[in-house]
Amino acid sequence: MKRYDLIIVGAGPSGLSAGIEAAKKGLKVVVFDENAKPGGQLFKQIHKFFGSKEHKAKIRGFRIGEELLQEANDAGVEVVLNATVTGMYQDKEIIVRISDEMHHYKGDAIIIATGASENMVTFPGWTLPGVIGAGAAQTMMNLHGVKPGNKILMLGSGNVGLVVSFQLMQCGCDVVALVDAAPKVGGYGVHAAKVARTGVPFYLSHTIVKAEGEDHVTGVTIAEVDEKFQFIPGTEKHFDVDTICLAVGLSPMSQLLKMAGCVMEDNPKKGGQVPICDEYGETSIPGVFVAGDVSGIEEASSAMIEGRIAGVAAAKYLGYMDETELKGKVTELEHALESLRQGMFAPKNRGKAIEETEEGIAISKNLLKHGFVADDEIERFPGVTHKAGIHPVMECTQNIPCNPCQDACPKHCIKIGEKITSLPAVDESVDCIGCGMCVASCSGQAIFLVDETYEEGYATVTLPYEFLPLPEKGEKGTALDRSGKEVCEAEIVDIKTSKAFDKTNLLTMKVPADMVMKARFYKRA
Amino acid sequence: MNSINDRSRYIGEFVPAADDDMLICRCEEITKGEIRKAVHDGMFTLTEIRRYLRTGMGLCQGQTCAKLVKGIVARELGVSPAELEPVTSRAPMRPTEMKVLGKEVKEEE
Amino acid sequence: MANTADVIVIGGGVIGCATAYYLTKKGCSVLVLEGSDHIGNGGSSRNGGGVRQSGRDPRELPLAMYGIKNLWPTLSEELEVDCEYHQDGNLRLGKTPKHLEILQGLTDRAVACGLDVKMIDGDEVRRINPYLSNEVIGASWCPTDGHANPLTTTLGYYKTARKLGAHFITGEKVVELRKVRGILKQVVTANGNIYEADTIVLAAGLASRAIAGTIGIDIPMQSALLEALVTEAEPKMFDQMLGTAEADFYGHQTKHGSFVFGGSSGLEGFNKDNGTPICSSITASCICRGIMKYFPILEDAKIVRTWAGWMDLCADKVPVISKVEEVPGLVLACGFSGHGFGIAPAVGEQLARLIVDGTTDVDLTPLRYDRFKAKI
Amino acid sequence: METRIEEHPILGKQETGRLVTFYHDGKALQGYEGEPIAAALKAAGVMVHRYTKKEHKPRGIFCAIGRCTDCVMIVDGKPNVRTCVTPLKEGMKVQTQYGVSAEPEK
Repeated sequence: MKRYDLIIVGAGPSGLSAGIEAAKKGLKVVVFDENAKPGGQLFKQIHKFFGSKEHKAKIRGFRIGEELLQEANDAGVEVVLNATVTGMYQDKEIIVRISDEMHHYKGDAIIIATGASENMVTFPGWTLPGVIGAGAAQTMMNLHGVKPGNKILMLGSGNVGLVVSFQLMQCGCDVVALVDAAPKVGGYGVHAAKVARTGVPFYLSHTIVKAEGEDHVTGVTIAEVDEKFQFIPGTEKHFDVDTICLAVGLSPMSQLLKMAGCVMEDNPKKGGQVPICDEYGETSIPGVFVAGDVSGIEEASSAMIEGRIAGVAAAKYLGYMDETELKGKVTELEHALESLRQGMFAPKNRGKAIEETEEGIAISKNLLKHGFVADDEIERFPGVTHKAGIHPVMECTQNIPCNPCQDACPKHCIKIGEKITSLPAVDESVDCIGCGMCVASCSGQAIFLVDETYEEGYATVTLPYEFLPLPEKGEKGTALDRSGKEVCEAEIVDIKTSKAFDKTNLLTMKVPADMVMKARFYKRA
Repeated sequence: MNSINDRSRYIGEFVPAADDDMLICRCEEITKGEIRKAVHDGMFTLTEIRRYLRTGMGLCQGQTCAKLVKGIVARELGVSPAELEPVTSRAPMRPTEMKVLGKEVKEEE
Repeated sequence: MANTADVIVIGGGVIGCATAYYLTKKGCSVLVLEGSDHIGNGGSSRNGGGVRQSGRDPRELPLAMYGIKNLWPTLSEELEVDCEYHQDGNLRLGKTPKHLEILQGLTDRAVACGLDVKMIDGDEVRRINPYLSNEVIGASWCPTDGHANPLTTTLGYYKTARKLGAHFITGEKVVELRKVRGILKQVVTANGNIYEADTIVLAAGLASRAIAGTIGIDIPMQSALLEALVTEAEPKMFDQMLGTAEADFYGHQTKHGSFVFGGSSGLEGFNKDNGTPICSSITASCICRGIMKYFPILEDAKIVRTWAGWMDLCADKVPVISKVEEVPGLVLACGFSGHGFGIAPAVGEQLARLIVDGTTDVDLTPLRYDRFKAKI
Repeated sequence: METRIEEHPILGKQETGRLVTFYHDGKALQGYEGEPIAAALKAAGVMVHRYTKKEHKPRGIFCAIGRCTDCVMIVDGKPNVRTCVTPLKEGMKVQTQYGVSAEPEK
């Protein structure tokens, strides 16, 4: 039987990363993936990632996928696609379906990096065509170029629900509401804010009463729920929609590990059933490792680092490096992983009610309840300052592990500091040149350039814009505030596109001076 | 896991609920009410529920409903879902035609 | 929780559950101790569902005939679950003259016991089941055989026995039988609990050997890992139970539409495991190849699940169903050797008769525990 | 309304295969060769892939990645084909699945 040093199941961010590290140390590595394209979910992620520069921040997910794949090819990792691992047996043997044959392979080490599957919720009508998973929506629109629907209701305000809502709008769908049974937005505030400002209403403490339709979805009714998640009579709201999108969390896809006999645990903090493993990802079966979501639900950025750790650990297991080298490599990676696991959304903080930022500033209640920071809350954050002339306004209000803006400014007027989760602050002693690099670098689309003294009675707001068609210079439309409410007329005075902005266009709109701290989005007439 | 489970312990009476006709297992079309009733018939483990009702035994092998079933059974038994051992995973991970499964290849080095 | 009962049944498989049910119906208080976490976790939930008489050893054939005549037809109603019992015959298929010879031998012995079974040729086989390939040249045909759903049957016995008051405890692994004042009385579990009864039924499959050993009784049996698989639901094709002379596969189409097939790779008894009945990497493929020779039409049917189970293979391939005179109070029901499901209702009912009434309707003497003798 | 995304603000113009004809319940439709059958059906406005066995309820795309098996149809005579992961080919015959067969149950 054909034997590899290392077999990796899953060519997503963690699997590819593991393969790269192991192959660099000289292991003969193969990666199997059931999909036609590698990259796991990365190729469906068209937004810019968070994190630090060293770990692919501000790069769009699918580009990270391309980079990883290139790196894997360069390292000599064999990636086999359309290859479904159907079973894992004793002696680290796997069976892989490749076209119409079952191939048996053994690995001296195996890394399982199968990722996650979507959770679902039930409501009357949840089986109707038109009720789909958020992952299905991403697959349809970002891989296959087909709109998942025209009028869509999103259930779930975690990062997936927020990001997919935005993506749906980017491909031309109308998102009529974003609904979550929880009393507050689950995902990053900045993801919520960029959805809210386009006019999508957020219904927290609401959930779906029923999906309507005979042969497919034609409408949906939602209602408010009390603390015990029971419907409050009389609060029903109806929407005409053709699609309901469910984004209610992920569970580790750990079936292969269970099948192989790894000792498992049910760990709600990790999203479900995961193998018990050590700090290197090694399971109860020596030589079988895990990395990425299959070992606990996190972000793709963490998955890539976990993959690298498992990759070097497999190399050590097979004698390709010694304990000292392993320790050295892993310490560095763990440091990076640790930095990603900081902040308000860290795994350790799941379920905790956080009232203040690390800086001691009260969290925006409105952001949690409605998806946007209220006018009377925004001024208290360090990224929001005022001065004559053009300058950045950074509406970054939660501690998340992300710092590309700091490096983006050629004048170094943005400071985050050593701690990657700190809120960005403006160094007011440095003059902004209005280049817009910070606006385009912000994965959360939370940075604006404002010029409060643009001309008599008027100010300009420069905002990130990732929709088609692009407005034209001189065109007049409407400015929307953070809540998506129309607040004033706006005229486009400048549009910047640049390779360096990576598809994020910078629109500069002229608005009445008193609207400069309100107007945050542009709607074409 | 092998923890003592007294099957005669009192878990309350089966009380019909408004959403008992909610479909839970999409493949085998098993409802919430059927699952709740099965718990009261003595099916205290997810494995027994699966064998008794066929939840998770359809084409998708429980990839969609496993967590939902777990929640329902846990609530009915008055335990936390994490206390319930998930059902065993079985090969093949995806439905595989007999002619394909029967065609094995063992490449040489 | 009461730790005494009239009868303690060790093993919550189909034999234990059926025995508990019939005992409870007769007014006994019954305590069932199951070592694993689940009722029916051994062969009871892993077998092919055959309810056959044909192909059986004459020593256990009367039990099979008794059950099919008296118990199976009304079992679903009695247990208030759908046991999916079908009595549409059993075809034991042959592809070579050698196979036909084996089948003829089995048939002759069964006929001698009064069973309605006969040899038929290939064309007649295909009249009964038109999907079979021309490779099939003959079969034994027993029209009163059939199949049922082992999962719902086992759990149905459990459910109904429990409802009637039988006390079941799972996760309570028995490690020792103990005498009190010279008389078998106590059952000790790995958790350190002690239960007491005057009658103890040992129906723990393979585990029975070690448990019986603690009271100085040995039943010669060993484990063999068998595997089975199930397809997606298919349109209704046939109702018969199938087996082969070569024993390369057996099974049926279920009410659900899926095909449940068991089979072997030829390495059973030598396969290693990891302490759980884990499938080997080669068996399912082998079973598929075996099936396709008989049913080429099923080549596109998709396998959705495969599983394995240990059988408690007795030295002479028939079970021990017996009181133990030298240890009064001990009743054995184990060593079913991979074909216990079909006779489970009869075994349970007859054991209840034996325990409560001291007599049985079917002669169980050939299945005594002390039948094992050296060959010369 | 157009369901194909002609130009995407981030992904640009979609790469597509050759436009081919396939048949849905006998009706000729067009789709791109190699895209999942489900994508071609969705673009053509087909929502219902099958009706279930017990309750005869409609089902369509749900997970779109081959796991949930809700989108199965009869493809070239074979039932239970996961249309979301099966590439479209020219001339394919795709049929609504009723239970496990191509005919509604009486």
